[in-house]
Amino acid sequence: MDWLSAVSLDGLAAVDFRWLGLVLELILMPLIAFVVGLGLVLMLRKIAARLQRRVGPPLLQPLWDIIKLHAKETQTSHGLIHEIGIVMAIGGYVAAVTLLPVPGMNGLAAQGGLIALLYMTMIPSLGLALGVGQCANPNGSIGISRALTAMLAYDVPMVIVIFGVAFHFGSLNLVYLIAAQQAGGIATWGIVQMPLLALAGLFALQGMLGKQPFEIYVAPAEIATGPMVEMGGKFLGGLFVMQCFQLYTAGVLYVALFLGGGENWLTFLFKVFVVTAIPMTIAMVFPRYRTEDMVRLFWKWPTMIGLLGIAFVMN
Amino acid sequence: MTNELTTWLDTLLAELEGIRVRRTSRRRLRVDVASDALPALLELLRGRASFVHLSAISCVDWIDAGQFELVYHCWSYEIQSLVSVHTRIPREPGVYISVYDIYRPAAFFERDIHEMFGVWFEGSPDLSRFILTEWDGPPPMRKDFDSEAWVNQHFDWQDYHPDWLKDLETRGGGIAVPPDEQRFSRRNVDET
Amino acid sequence: MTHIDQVPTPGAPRPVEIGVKPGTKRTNPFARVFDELVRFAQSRSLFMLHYCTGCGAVELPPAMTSRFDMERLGIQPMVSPRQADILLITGYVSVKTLKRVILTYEQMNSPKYVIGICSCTVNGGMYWQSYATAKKLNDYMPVDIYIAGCMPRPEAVIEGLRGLIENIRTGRADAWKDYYRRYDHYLGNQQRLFGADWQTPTDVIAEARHYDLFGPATLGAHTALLEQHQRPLEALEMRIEIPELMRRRSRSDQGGTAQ
Amino acid sequence: MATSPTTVVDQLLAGLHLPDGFDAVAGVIREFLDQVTNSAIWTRYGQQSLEWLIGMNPVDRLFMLSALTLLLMLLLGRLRSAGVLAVLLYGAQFAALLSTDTLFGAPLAAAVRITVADQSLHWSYDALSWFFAMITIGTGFVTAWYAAGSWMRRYREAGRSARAFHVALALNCFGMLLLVGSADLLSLFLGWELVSWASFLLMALVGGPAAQAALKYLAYAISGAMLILGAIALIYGISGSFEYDAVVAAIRSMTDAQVWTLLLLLGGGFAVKLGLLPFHLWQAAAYAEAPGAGSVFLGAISARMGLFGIIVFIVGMIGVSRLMTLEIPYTFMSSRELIAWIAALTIIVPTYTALQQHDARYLLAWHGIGQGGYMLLGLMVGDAVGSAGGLLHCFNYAITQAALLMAVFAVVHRTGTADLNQLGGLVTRMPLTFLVLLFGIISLAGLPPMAGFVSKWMVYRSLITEGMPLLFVAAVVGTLGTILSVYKLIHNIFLGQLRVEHQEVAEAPLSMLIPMLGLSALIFLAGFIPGPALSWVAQVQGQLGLPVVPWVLGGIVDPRGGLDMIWLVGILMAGFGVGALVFYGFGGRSRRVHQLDNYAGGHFLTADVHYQYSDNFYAGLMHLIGPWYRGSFRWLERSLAATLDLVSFGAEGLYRLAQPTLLMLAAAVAMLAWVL
Amino acid sequence: MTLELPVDLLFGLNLDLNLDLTRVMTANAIVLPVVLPLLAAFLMQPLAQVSRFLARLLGPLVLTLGAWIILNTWLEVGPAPFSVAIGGFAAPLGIVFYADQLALLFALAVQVFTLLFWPGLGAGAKSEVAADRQRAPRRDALALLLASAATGLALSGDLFNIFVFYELAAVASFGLVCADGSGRAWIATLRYLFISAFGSVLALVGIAILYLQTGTLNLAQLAQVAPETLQGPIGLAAFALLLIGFGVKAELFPLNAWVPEVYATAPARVSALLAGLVSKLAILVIVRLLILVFQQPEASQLLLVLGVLGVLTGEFSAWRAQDFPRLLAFSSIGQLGLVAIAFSIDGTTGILAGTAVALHHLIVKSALFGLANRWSGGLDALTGAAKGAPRAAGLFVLFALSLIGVPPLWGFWIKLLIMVGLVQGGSPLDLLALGAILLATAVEAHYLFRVALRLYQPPVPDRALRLAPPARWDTGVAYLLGACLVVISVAITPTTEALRVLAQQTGDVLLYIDTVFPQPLAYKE
Repeated sequence: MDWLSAVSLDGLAAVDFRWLGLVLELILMPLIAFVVGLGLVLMLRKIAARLQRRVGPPLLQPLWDIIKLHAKETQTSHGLIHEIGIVMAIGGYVAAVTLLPVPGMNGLAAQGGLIALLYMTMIPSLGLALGVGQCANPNGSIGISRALTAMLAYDVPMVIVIFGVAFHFGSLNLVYLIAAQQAGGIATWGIVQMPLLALAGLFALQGMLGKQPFEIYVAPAEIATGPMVEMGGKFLGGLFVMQCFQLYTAGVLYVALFLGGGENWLTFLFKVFVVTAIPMTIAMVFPRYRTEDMVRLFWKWPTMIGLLGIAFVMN
Repeated sequence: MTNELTTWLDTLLAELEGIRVRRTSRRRLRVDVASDALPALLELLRGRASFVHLSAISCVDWIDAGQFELVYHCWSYEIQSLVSVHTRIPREPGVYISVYDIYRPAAFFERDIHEMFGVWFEGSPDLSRFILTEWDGPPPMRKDFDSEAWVNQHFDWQDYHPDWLKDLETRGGGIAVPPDEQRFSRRNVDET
Repeated sequence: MTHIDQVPTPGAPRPVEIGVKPGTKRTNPFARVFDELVRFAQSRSLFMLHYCTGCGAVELPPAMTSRFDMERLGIQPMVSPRQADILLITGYVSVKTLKRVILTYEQMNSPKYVIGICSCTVNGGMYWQSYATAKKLNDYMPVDIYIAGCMPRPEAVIEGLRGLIENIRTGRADAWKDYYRRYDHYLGNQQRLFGADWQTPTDVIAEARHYDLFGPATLGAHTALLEQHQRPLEALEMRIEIPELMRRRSRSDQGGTAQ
Repeated sequence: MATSPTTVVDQLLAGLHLPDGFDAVAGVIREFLDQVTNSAIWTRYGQQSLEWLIGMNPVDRLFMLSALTLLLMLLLGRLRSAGVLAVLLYGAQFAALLSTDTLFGAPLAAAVRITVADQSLHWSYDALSWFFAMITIGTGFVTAWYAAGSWMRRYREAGRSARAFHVALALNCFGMLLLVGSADLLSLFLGWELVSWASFLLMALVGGPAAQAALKYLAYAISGAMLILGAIALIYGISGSFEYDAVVAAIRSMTDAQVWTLLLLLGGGFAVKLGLLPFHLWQAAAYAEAPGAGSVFLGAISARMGLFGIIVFIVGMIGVSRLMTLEIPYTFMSSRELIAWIAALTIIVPTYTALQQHDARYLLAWHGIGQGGYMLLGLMVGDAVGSAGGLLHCFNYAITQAALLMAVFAVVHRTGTADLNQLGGLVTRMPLTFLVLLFGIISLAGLPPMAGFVSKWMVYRSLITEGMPLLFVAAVVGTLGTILSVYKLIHNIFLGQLRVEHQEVAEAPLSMLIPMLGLSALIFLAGFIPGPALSWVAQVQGQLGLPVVPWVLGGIVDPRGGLDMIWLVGILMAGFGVGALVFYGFGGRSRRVHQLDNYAGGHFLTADVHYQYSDNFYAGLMHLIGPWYRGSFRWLERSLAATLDLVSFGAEGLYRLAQPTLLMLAAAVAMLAWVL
Repeated sequence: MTLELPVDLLFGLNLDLNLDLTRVMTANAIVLPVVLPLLAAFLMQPLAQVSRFLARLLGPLVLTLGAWIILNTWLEVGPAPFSVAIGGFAAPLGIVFYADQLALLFALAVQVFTLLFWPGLGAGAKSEVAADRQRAPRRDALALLLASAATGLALSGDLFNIFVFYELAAVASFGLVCADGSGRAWIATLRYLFISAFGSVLALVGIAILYLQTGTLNLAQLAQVAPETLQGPIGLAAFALLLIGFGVKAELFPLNAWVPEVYATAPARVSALLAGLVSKLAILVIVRLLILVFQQPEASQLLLVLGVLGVLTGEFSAWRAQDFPRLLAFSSIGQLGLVAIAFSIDGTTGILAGTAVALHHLIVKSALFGLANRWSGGLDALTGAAKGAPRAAGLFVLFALSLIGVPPLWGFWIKLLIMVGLVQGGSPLDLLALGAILLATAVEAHYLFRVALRLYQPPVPDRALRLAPPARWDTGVAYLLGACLVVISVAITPTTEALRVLAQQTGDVLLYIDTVFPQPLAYKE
């Protein structure tokens, strides 16, 4: 990938090449995100299997699932908004991913900072919510109301973390953040300078992944997988694609904020996989929280830790 | 159950004539009574003898005697003992009085017996179709109902002729009793 | 007396028709490669909805968990019929449950496969005499794999699933089309049990017409009987209908005609 | 023929600073006007009146037109076509406002001047007043259009007088134009009273619950006005004159204690109208119960007059820097933090009350209060981006609230109810209204493609860069509450199962649809290209003396984190394109199914059981925060009313005294004692 | 400009009514509006025996005559004040009438308003019940008596003379209040009698102290002597007693216990007269004393305190009032409290504000009482009254808006003047008064518009409960006064200017003294 960064950024000074580079980046970033996302989903299911002393799915299982779902012959849709909902879910993340800088490619990080990224990740959940709404199934509606409550819960620590990091590095622009962290090697990493915020960030990451302890909105037995109750074929396929993007975004965001982003691809991917592995293992050993307990947990401990972290950052 | 209580129950029942009391165990009592005296006995048991819980009504189809036997199992929490009151009603009209006014749960038991045996309980609140929502055949638990015939008439069977059986037969083997003879009941299907 | 008809000969891969309009020949060379890939993906990834109607369901947890681990084969348990490919009927199917099983089957997206576990689904099992249970499952819906045994052990279940995967890979597991092609036969059997006014919310005939799965035997006497009772359930299509506009246009029309 | 309609049109188009793409449209208008000028009537007296109209001072022309609208509505209100006339008149007012050109040009004083007992009232328009006047007349125009067609026919059939409605609307507009253009304390108070009485009239039109809500509003509004009058009197005491420049000089020379009293009085008075926390209880019922189009107008702009007052006095004259120096004893909070915290709490409490409402109108009205908090919070942060965010949010939120309320009242117009538990599944029957509500809720929640995102982003960014963590978290919690309640709004009305009785519901009538669609287009445009709106805000900041925001066509350029909406919305649309490609391209053919063909655990769904989840929508969340709703403000209000009753009981007791002469004797003795 | 008036002219008035007015010296004619109604009142009873029609006509005729005379003198004499020594006796001994702009204005107001709210006219006249026919002449006589006493109060320059007219007015109002003879009216009048009598006693003691201190009762002389003698506590005590004496009629705080009962039970027209006219004149007297005799600041502070208490108790008890007249009664107590506060502001702004509030209250409150003529009774009976009488309801809203002080109307400018005056005063008491006024206005706005909204609600279903719309005459009068209010609001600048001139003139003590005692006793052109 290094040839790409050479070509696009500093190699050829001509203005149109920079545009061409940017367009190239905007195409490549979602693809990379999808591939890395598949890897993360595979890792999630492998970790789950290993913890249950099972063999676990074969290597390309997530890809097969997606292809099989898209290749379904009869598929039921509940209306135009149901379809647009899935399109918004996938499209929203495709757009959000371009705001996340990866080694060699900065994408649109300069045009929209951290807050824009936070809001761009909310668009898919709103799109999904609209799609599920038109499925006209109360299980779906209950699932969505819990999913939005979960978002309300984990967004408070997430926002505190964003505030802390932005205030510490003095800018909302992710490219600037990463550059600042890479300047002094390990010592200037976010996690080293703001340990408490990193811890709160981990809680928020757990919430963002929407996995076990905070997965009340996909409770299979109680509300028949909540939002996914009426999703079949390409609809469910779209949601699997969204899940890949979701894992990728969460992982890369945490890495960008606290682990200094990727100097080169190898360390970057290693960091992303390690960072997402932690919440996945926690997820597989925890039962599911009720909605109000989840909100109470998120608004008590991670928020306290986050605010304490900010107190240290501020003075 | 303390001894003086059992004796007290026995003396109480002894006063009634026309009933036969047989103590099957320390906490089990069987009473046979005429069909018309049964509600009075139940009233007595429930009111005076603390048998407040009617746990079940079961029905036995004595087809040869042309009778249904209804058994009312009453349980008492105080003296921790069960009294099962047996009575016989003629099979033909198959009609009997409901005890719904004495024991509320009787409604469901009677509705079940009506569906399964076809016994009509006079005064029972609701005797409509109960568990077998699709069933429109005769009451299935009666002995004169040939379940197998009905099954053969309404269902088909897998035609067991797997290919490993075919090549066995080509080699002169095969099974002793061919499948269609195994079902003794298929015979009358082919005849009708 | 029906037979498990035309037992498909193993090993002969048959092209998968991907909802292609009849008459359009698949010319581009990648078609075969694409079909191969799709069939491989379909065989490697199966979502299983096990409808535990009877006692056979107790065998499935061990098949899913650590000892036999179904996920090796790419099979995941799913909750709602929309998401599932395989419908596992485990145990005796009483007449009342059969109604719900048929509803669930029709709600599944095809290609869908039915696996009847336990001998009760094969030929009535130990309840063969009972007036209340359905004897032969494939009278009411096309069944791909039967796994006999009065509760087959997990190895047998896994073996059955492997058989299904093999069938899918070679393209022989298209029994689901049979439901559309011979819908009248299945509907007849269902009406025989549930009476003439039996209907499910899914409009199978319209679905067959939509996906060009119309066979010769789809319509018949029983579907005619269904037409009398069926209140058609077309989707609520989005419509922009402004009465004020309509009235004015109709008034302008009348105006036009009046001159 | 120096001045002819065509020259007027050219002047207007120039005034609009429209990109050159609009020449074709201008050409069409020009030849239409040429035909008019050579017609017979025009030559006789059309020409002189035109010259007189052109020659007038632009601000006078604006007032004259607004008064003319009021007069015409008073006279012709009952006519069938009064609605259309109103729309044209508001359009004319908008044109007159554009011709004043005080946004980019210098402030312009109106010629009309009233002097009473050597106190004089005069008006002048500058960038700030132009900004608020533009929103007011815009909302008036849109509301008049919305109320012109079949909504008014339904309103008349319900036996209510259309004339009263039009008069109330025109009076509101006229009052706001006066208030916004005031140049001294007296004209400010004149405008303020006129606005609060006009909105009382608009609220009390429909009688019944609306009248009770209006009466409650009146109690709040009058006490607010009295606070302002007291403040004006105090200022006059110190400055000796009502003119603004004298007032500014006086404020500068005031001691801290005097500034505190001034802050409390003026802040309290304006906070009542804006609906800040302790005085917010009247706004929800008053704005929700007003007649449909009236509620649209009130919700969009009426509460912002309070904000205008706060901007003029607290931000303009006293200045945020002076606020920082005013310390609250025994706490390390300055008055600026106090106001910021009131704004933050005003964001959270009403938003989470809106979450519990089961009437769509009340839900939106409660949001009206919440969003007011954002504007004040942005202004209180005081840096370039923050104050720009606050001001821009005033514009963004006006168009969003108008679109949302119009959509909700379109649903009420068709289904007859706004109760969220009686609706559902209307997307298939009213898709355009759904689209409008969708654009509105995305903007209200502040999600990217729409206008609301830009201004909320600016407020957040300034909170971060100025280092106010707790306020930032409070604002975000408010936004999340908004997202939850807006989803409940759109889900309960448009998604889910369609009820049997709503099968034949039709789309909203055309006269209501056009303004709704126009507004949603404006919402998207203001989100996609925030440049023009930011330029207006920059002008206002310049005139107020605040640091000016570095705006660019797409958003804001700033090393510490800029925003370029054109790129963001572009990539979002590209993303949707990719999503559609993946979804429709790779996925197979799907078939639409009926809503009863749904998974219900094997149960056969029938139409008589309404298979929908809308009541107690966030049950999980409510288990936790349910007990936190203790209604403490309602208790405060009730206790205030009780003390008033007690005092009046005591006072009346004096008059029922048996021995009045005894009281007189006591009074005489007291006076004599005091005197000797 | 005094002139020796032949004594016989005063007492030997020849009965031929076709008196050629141009012959009578204009200045002396000012006495006629006081004397003529007095005379007509006594003639009323015998004339009633002769012909009832003439008797009913006599009252209005005399009043129009009086009004015309005052107007004529005002135009003839012009702005300068003049004094008339009755019967030729020179100032310190004889009775002196002092007529400056303020006095003439109020005298004219008395004539006009008594004419407008003549008990006999309009609704009253139609009900030709026998008992009523028999009582009408007595009622008309009392009304005339009240008119003459009120005019006398406005004009007289002698303290004792003021006290006499004050008692005359009190007696007349007792008679008028219990005119319709209902039981509750009797009790109210009795209560009013006790308070008024006690007040008069205190006033007499006050006058006695004054007389002992200064030896004279003529206001001008008192004004000359006051700075030396009445500065100490004794002077203040006298003022306090006088304040209580005249405060009864002026509805000041501790003394107005009679107001709600009387206005609720008396016929609405009578209460209009009492609330509108007589209370203003009583205040006028107190203000004259305040300006001329008691210049100490403590005096005006005393008035201010009473005013503040009056405003607060009036408005707050109006909040709970259950029926319309009682509500208006409490509201007028509040307004008069406001007048007292206004007059307590020193300097011409005080007088300007005071007169403006007094005039405004006169116009608005009497019109409202006019409406209350038919709309009396419980507030809930008023529901939906607007349906029956849309014009009356519209006028009510107009008057309510002006009372509250909504900008374009006259009420706002007055309140502004008071605000400005109080703030210039600057003492903590003034700021307290400012706060009280603001609070009271808020409460007043609420209860007035609670009634307004009740008017516009859908009417009570059964017709029996509904109130008859106000009589055409009352609505006509209300229209007139409403138009007058609107005219003043529109032409606010000239009105305020005129009132300012009037206030300067009243405030000028020296001008008062040298008008009453012209240096050379010659006729001054």
